[in-house]
Amino acid sequence: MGVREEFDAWAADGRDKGMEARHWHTAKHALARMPVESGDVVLDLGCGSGYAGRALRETGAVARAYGLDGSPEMVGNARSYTDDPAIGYVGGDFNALPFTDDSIDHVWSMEAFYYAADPHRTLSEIRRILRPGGTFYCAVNFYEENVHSHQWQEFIDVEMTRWSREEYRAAFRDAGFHVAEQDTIPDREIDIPSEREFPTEEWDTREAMVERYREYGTLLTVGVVP
Amino acid sequence: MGVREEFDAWAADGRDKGMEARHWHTAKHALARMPVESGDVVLDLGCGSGYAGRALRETGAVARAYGLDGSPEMVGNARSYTDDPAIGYVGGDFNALPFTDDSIDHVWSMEAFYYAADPHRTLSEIRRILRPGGTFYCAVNFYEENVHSHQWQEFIDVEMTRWSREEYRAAFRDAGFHVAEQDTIPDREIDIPSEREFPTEEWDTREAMVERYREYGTLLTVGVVP
Amino acid sequence: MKETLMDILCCPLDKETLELEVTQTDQSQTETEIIDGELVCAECGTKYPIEDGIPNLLPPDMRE
Amino acid sequence: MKETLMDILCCPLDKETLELEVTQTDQSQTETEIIDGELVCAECGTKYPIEDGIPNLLPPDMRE
Ligand SMILES: Nc1ncnc2c1ncn2[C@@H]1O[C@H](CSCC[C@H](N)C(=O)O)[C@@H](O)[C@H]1O
Ligand SMILES: Nc1ncnc2c1ncn2[C@@H]1O[C@H](CSCC[C@H](N)C(=O)O)[C@@H](O)[C@H]1O
Repeated sequence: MGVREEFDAWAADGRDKGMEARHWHTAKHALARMPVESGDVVLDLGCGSGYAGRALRETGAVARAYGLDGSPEMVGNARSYTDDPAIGYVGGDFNALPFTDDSIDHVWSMEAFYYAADPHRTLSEIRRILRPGGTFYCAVNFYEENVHSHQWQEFIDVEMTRWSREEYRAAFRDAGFHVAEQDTIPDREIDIPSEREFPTEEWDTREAMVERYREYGTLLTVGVVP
Repeated sequence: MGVREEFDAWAADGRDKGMEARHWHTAKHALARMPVESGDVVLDLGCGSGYAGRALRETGAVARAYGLDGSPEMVGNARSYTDDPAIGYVGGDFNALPFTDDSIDHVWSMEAFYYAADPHRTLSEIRRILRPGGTFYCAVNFYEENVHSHQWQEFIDVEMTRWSREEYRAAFRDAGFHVAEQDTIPDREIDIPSEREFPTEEWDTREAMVERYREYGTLLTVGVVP
Repeated sequence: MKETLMDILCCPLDKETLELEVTQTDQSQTETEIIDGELVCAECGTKYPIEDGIPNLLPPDMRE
Repeated sequence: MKETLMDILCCPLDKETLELEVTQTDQSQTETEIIDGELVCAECGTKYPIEDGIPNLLPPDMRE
């Protein structure tokens, strides 16, 4: 099964909105750091429900926001959630971005990059479409140090790349980016039940859940095009 | 009065340690984001007690850490707090950095940059000493949007530059940096007394104190050398 | 999709210029919305559909 | 200061090479510590003191 089938199913049963709600806890902090200027064009790779572009437009931060996703159902949902004429969504794949060289000011991607069939190629595609000085804000919850994420692959029918913090930095540099920042952003908003409710369906111990969300949170790597 | 007299006095009566304790609340979060590799050389501008370099060395993050300060008393204190042979402190001024071109991997500065007699010149000096891909992590609590910081100038005998978020970005770009990130890091650790203890000596209302620390916190601007 | 998007779109395969062929538009909005049509690569001739206002630029072999 | 620092130091005024003149060292550490001495710019001749192990590279007019 590919990205299309897997995520079309997610979009069809409303999981796009569920992800948006959960991811927003950390995504908003990363988005707030982007050095956007009001004339900028931002692209969201693997946009899902498309919330990132809407948020950047609603705060007046950017001129245009585009979202790309490999699942036509996701893109259809995303489009239905806004009628801002400066927002657009397109179907497309991470391996073959349909944007011209130097056409984008900043690229955002949340919990999507590691689904790329060839992540090194995706990085060089991103570098190609960004103008000099443009940034790639790459946010993932699924990464090597976050041991609690390792089992996620079992539930998803698309092969996932599990890099460590250092592998992210190295791959960014190999693709010609300067690495400007790497950080783990804690999710301080997710509700963590009290001690006596553990084990829960998902978590054996409260410590594990605390570690997953409050400590490992979301790994953000920021690359800048020289 | 100049930087030397002002901050020699601070160092002599132990205010270097007081600043370290307060600044650490937000500085540690910014330091944790730096994309340092184990062979890197990091420079702390206006190092005060020199804690940033010590922290980067203690975590094994960098190969060498240097601190520069315009106050010989500060530098003397900083040196006395460590005997790590890979840490060094030097006297020097922001306007005339005594480092060769491309010699530093990352520059850090906390609550010091705005004392520069000519901040534009200091930025171009920083750009000069950084290698391509090197970053300047510039952290300040004194900035335009933080209205609660405006009166600080009254207490300090060195002229301070009060830029807005946007002015920081513009000045970085003018000096030839790409801006990779801008963020305000909240101070979640400072003790804020309960409602009934206000007004305090320093704060008229609890809201003002909450806004100062939890909202405006520390402004971080990250520049990258192309 | 809006026509402004054409400024930055290209063929995902060879990155060459796309030509826009419009079948249906929606004029009710401030900026004309292209509802149905096709994007055709000026170089390799690959066709990408625009359906329900969304351009699908997945490479042809990933479309189904 | 350690001698490794010389790799990256230069004259703050003209950014030229500095020459190290050592008066006193401390050999008790793993790497020799230069305690007293002078750094002299090979180009403009400006002298910068090393005192109590700390090189003072403030431009001369800011020293006092
Ligand atoms: N190779 C690929 N090309 C394009 N999109 C892809 C892709 N692999 C995965 N995706 C998309 O990436 C998304 C991952 S889910 C995350 C969605 C959103 N960014 C959020 O934060 O909620 C899905 O919508 C999926 O369709
Ligand atoms: N023009 C200048 N050149 C060099 N150092 C300067 C300077 N202006 C101010 N400083 C130094 O900058 C420091 C500011 S206080 C902040 C100290 C430390 N970074 C901390 O976070 O606690 C002082 O030690 C002062 O001596």
